[in-house]
Amino acid sequence: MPRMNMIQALNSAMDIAMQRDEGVIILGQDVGYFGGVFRCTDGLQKKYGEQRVIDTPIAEGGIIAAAIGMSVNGLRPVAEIQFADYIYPAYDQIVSELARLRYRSAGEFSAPITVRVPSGGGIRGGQTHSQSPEALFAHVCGVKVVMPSNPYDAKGLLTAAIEDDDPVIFFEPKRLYNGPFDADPDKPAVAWTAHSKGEVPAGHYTVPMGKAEIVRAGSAVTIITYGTLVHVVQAVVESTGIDAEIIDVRSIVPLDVETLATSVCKTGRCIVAHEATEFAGFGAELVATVQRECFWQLEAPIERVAGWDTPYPHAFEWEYFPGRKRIAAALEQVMAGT
Amino acid sequence: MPRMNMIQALNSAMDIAMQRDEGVIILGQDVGYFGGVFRCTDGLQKKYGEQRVIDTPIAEGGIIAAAIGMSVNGLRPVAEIQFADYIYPAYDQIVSELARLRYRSAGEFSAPITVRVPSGGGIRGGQTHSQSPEALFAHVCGVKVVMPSNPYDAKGLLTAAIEDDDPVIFFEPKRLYNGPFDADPDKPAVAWTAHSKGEVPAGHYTVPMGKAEIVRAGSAVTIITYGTLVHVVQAVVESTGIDAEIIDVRSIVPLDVETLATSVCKTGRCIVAHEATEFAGFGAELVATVQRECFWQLEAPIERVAGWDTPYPHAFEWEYFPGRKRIAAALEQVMAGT
Amino acid sequence: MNANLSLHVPQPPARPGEPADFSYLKLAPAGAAPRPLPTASIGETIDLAVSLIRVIDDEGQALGAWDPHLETVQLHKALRYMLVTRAMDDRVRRAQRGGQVSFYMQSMGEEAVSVAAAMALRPGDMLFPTYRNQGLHIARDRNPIDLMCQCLSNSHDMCKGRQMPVMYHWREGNIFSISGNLATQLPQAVGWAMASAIKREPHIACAWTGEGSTAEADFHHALTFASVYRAPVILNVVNNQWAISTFQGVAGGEHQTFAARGPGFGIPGLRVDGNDVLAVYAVTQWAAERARGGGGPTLIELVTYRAGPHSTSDDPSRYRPKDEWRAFPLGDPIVRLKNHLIWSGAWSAERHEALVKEIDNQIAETWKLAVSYGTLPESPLDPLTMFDDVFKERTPHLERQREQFMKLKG
Amino acid sequence: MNANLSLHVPQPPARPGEPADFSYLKLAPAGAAPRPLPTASIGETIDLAVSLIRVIDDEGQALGAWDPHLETVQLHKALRYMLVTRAMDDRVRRAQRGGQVSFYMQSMGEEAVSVAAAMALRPGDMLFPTYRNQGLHIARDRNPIDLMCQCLSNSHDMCKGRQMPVMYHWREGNIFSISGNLATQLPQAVGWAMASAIKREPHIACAWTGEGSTAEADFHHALTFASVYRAPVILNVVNNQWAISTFQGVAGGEHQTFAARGPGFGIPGLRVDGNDVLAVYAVTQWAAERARGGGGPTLIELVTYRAGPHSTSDDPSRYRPKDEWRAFPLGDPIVRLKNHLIWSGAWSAERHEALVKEIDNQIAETWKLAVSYGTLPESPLDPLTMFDDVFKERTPHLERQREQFMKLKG
Ligand SMILES: Cc1ncc(C[n+]2csc(CCOP(=O)(O)OP(=O)(O)O)c2C)c(N)n1
Ligand SMILES: Cc1ncc(C[n+]2csc(CCOP(=O)(O)OP(=O)(O)O)c2C)c(N)n1
Ligand SMILES: [Mg+2]
Ligand SMILES: [Mg+2]
Repeated sequence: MPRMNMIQALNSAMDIAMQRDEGVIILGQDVGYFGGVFRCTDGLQKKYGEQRVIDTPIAEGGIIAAAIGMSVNGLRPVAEIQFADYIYPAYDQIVSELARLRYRSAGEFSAPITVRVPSGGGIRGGQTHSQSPEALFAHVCGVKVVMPSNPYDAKGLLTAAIEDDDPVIFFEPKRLYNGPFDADPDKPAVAWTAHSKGEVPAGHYTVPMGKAEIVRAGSAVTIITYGTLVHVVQAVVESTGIDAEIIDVRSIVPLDVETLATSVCKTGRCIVAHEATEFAGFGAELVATVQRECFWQLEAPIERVAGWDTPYPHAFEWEYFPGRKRIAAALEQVMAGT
Repeated sequence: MPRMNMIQALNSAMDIAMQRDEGVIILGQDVGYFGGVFRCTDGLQKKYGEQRVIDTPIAEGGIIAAAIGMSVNGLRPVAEIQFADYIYPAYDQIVSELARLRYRSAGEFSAPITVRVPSGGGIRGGQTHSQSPEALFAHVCGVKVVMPSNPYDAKGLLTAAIEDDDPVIFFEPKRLYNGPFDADPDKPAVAWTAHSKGEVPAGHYTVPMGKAEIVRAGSAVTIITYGTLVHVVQAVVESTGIDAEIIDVRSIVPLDVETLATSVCKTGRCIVAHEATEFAGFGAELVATVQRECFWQLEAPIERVAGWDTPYPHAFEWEYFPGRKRIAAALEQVMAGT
Repeated sequence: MNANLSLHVPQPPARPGEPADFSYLKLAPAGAAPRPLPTASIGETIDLAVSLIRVIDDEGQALGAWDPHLETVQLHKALRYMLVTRAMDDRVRRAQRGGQVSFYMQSMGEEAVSVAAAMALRPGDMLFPTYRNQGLHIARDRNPIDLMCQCLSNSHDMCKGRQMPVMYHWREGNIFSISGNLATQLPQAVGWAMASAIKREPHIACAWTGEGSTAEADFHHALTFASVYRAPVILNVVNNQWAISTFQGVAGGEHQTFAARGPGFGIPGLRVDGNDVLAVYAVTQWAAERARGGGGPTLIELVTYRAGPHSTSDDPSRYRPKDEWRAFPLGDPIVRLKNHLIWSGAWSAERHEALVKEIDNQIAETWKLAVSYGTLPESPLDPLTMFDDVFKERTPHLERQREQFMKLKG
Repeated sequence: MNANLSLHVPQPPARPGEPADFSYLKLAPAGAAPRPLPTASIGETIDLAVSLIRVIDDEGQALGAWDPHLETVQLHKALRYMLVTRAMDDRVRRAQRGGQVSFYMQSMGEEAVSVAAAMALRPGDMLFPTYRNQGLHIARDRNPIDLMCQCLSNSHDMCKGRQMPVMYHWREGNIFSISGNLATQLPQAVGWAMASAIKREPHIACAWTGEGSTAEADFHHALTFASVYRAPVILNVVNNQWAISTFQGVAGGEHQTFAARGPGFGIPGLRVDGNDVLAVYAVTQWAAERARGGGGPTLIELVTYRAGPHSTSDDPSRYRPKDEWRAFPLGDPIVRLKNHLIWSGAWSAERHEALVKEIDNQIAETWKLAVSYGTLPESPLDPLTMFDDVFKERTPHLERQREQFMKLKG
């Protein structure tokens, strides 16, 4: 099976989608001739032409609005927002239009758009190139929200998202583009070629939205996480030797409550970890749901590990990042049941 | 003491603020000559002139941006967004600018703005005149977020917000403008004159942000709520006779964790209720925090009662609204401990 | 202190109690504006952004190069559409007082804007209306009962009770869903038109917004994208002089026309008498021909007047003279067309009266039937449907909430 | 199928491997543009939005009505400021390769845009820069070490390590904090200017944006609010032909100039040679005089060229000809001013060389000192400060997180 990094996997998903469906088009800033600032759309304009891979003006709101109009006219646009931190100018078009069109027209109109959004920190991007705003979309009824943590899921979920008849906000943890990341920035970079999830089928396949994945089975505690932290959590679990069950949420909306609840009800302990800021973050929803579903089985309070509730500071990136130390400390606390 | 409805109380707060500080100015759609579509700024332009009470173009993003610039130039703007549902075009200026200016400039610049936002449903406004998007701001570090539930708090909190050196998003549950509301739309309307919180000092006072209020002391269960639901919850508690402690959060950011935790640790049971949609709503943060603080005291899972995760449907307003039936059912469940 | 500086605040010409004054409104005589070819360069159109394209003069004569020379049967149709629109508006507006509907927004005084444009376009062209364009539906021969039932949230409501009144849509008739959020439809229309070009289809898009709403970001995005990709789209700014309580000067109309925003983007801007059916038809036809020929977008400013309150929640007597409409120099679009038809010998006061009566009766009958399907206070709709169409399929989460709802309802 | 239609996609004149081609760029000879009074009506300025205001010709002569007749000492200053800016850019850019800073954005080729404007304004005027305006700080006599230390996130970093390089601010010098989010500063500048007018103060605001960023909503809001309230503000569009990989046509520059957006709002638009210190100075002075006199806003388009990569993360050889800058008909702003000074007899090649050397040494020294305060990889800053300035006072919640952090650090 071919080996791909996440950029190649995303590129392959779009390539195949465009091949299979003439209606699939790509638009965004620098996505065309240049192939995207992260090179995710590299080569696609050359292959599919300027009518289908479109460089846009720098206007996130305009990009989403145009994509909505295009989708109403039968196309299936994949829009790229250059950085998650720059999605806010499009927020009204996403919240008031994209998410609501089907409902308000009682199903007569809909906008099957995929919005690709490179997100997350760890790349020295400072406060405007590091954000993880998934909670701000999870709360908006009418859009699906996913975040893969590896090339295999990235391709499968992106394919599913493009083929889905509902709008999908597709977060790409950019720290994982080139390799898994265990939160040690000083270690030599690891490549996806050395990781089993770097094996990516060349052809078409989907990873269904709405399904979490148990990344590691265990019985002592459940760690619910997604995105970059999946790998950090794995590293912590390996190093501590605690028999944790690790769940990669993958799909934030719809949420796979069953998998989460089954696991926590089994282990009786739970940690929720994400890179986004903590307060009113998506972790709060995970905690609220899990405590409801597994209250009688819980043997310790559920702990959250998340970004501090400050902007992402440039020089203190690694003090900010919810890294191994903080996850290990939470693990210790939850295991101690205090 | 004078009696005021919430509109008059807000008007009085702005009036006094403008009198005391020449730098306080008001801007927004229809706020000037007309006095606002809800009449909250009635008479202020006449009193303080067109240079201080400014009708603006219909551009929420422009309003907040202009207010930021004004505040950097020493003014203290109070901006009105006509409906919470229309705040999204200003989302980028709020999230990326208003909330971040102090941090990114290491305290050299700041934007002490108050953004007044009529919110919530129950006025037959349908999906674009009924939203309660407080969670979308609670997750944004750098802005304070408050929501009063009565005229006394409205005036005191608005005064505190205007005088505060940080930006404040000030949600006004518009269903409460003219009177408290117990979720029975068919009953004759009640006026604030018949309510103790309709007694509002004519002069200057503040209600500090960051403090929740125990609206009713009780020992059997804690109901944490805010906005319109404060009154609905009170009605339910009265009718069921359960000795519930009711807490009006009032200040979403900063959050008064101490008051919440003290209460729940005492009662051992908790319901969180708000009008906003449930999934990843602010209720999730309340649940997550309370379960952490009071885990060992909790005798039943914390229940959430919130808006369904759909847009606010026009014709089914009362089926949508998290009303007395739903709160009573949650109460029953939490008391039964199942 | 600098005495030269103080914040400039645009002023309306008159406030309640003062005499109406339209001297600020730059007019032009009917027939005066030249008509360049639809393939004209931007330079050849530049004057049209600040002048006023008019065809029907005060006597009802049709004059000049912009006269579209419509057949009488077309004119009769336009008159009927406008009358139906007005009668329907009046009927539903009154029903709001009675509580049968929660809210209404009429288009009185602006009927030509929608009716003439719809008639100048083809059925395959996609329309992106704002909330004051009910005439588009009427002029595409939609039965008014569909619109009434939406306002009533009854069993025939196309929105299944989910939307406030007037938020119509019509997939089959190629009319897009109206948003409560102002101006969002403009860049969407541009996107639709871009897709049409990508697919090499002959259909164009046509969108409307109020002049007040041009201040929103979406107007800018629409102009930018339309300009960059030369999208086959018509963007209409309905300048009815008011946006709720604020005068068009507060929207940026004091120092420059709204049509003039176009040339700044390399887009022709046409300022037209919005109460002149022939002129509106002609400019729409011109812009459609230009777009279909690959010439790209056109921005049209339609000068008209919002004769009624902003909505049933509004009371305009608080902010403008009561009789302003009567003083409006471009008159009433229905009267204007009626006069033109009479002038041309194809109409009479008597036939007009009869037609008005016929339509009134018809609307009254239609309303009766509509109400028989239910009204908002007694909506026959099933609230369970409220959980549908959030997504194409209900998610497990919505399924759970739906069950909870059913259990509670008992 | 319609053969006329297909999506129009703007094309740059040349791609890698092709010869540079600036034939699309509408030029005008130096001295040709008329200079209306700063109190001129919009109509009198209309041609200036599509022509090109130039003063220094190819021989270094200063020509025409826009010549600001600056004193030699001023010109020497401008030259020094530009050279300091370029030298600093070069120094920090190189440091990025060595890992001492994480990122950098140089302004090479665009120095006149910032330097001449800053010199034409008064110290009390508030500047709202974008990330390529470091020349503003330099021209307000800020010690380059302040900027260097920000890039280094060291103990002298004005941003306390919180911001990526180049996101400067300077309260004392009346220069606003730079945002990573494009164009947001434009309507903020308008608001600042509105406040100035409300307070009747003589200070004006001046903002900059790249041409690519004009597509953002904020540009529209800035124009609208500036127009409605006639705010004393200057809005500058730096058209350096590129926005990362996309050509200015993708931003809307194909069919119309960016200056032409102004007249559409009743705002004068001036298109100026952005590499001509005298021309930039002159138009800024004109606009400032207009604003201070109560005449309201001006939109200025500065035609220049981004000589370097977009940032240290960019590789322009992937999307444009390598030698494009050398073919740029408006040249290098430093060379242009140097030639003008030599032409006027106030400069020589030798003095120039000496000055360059002096500045290079000075920047090298300054850099040494800056680095002695720490570099990003060895930042001496205390991470505990990361919890400050989210709010004026730390909230209890942030206090808790800070304690958690301290405990963990041990
Ligand atoms: C984004 C947004 N902001 C504010 C409103 C509230 N609002 C509804 S209509 C209106 C006035 C619109 O005026 P105009 O565009 O001139 O249209 P008209 O009503 O005159 O047809 C306002 C402010 C809204 N619906 N959406
Ligand atoms: C809102 C937003 N969208 C996208 C970006 C990413 N981005 C940074 S600079 C840039 C190009 C800007 O081009 P232009 O405005 O022409 O300025 P220049 O770099 O040429 O000076 C882009 C797309 C951003 N910083 N902010
Ligand atoms: Mg209007
Ligand atoms: Mg540029």
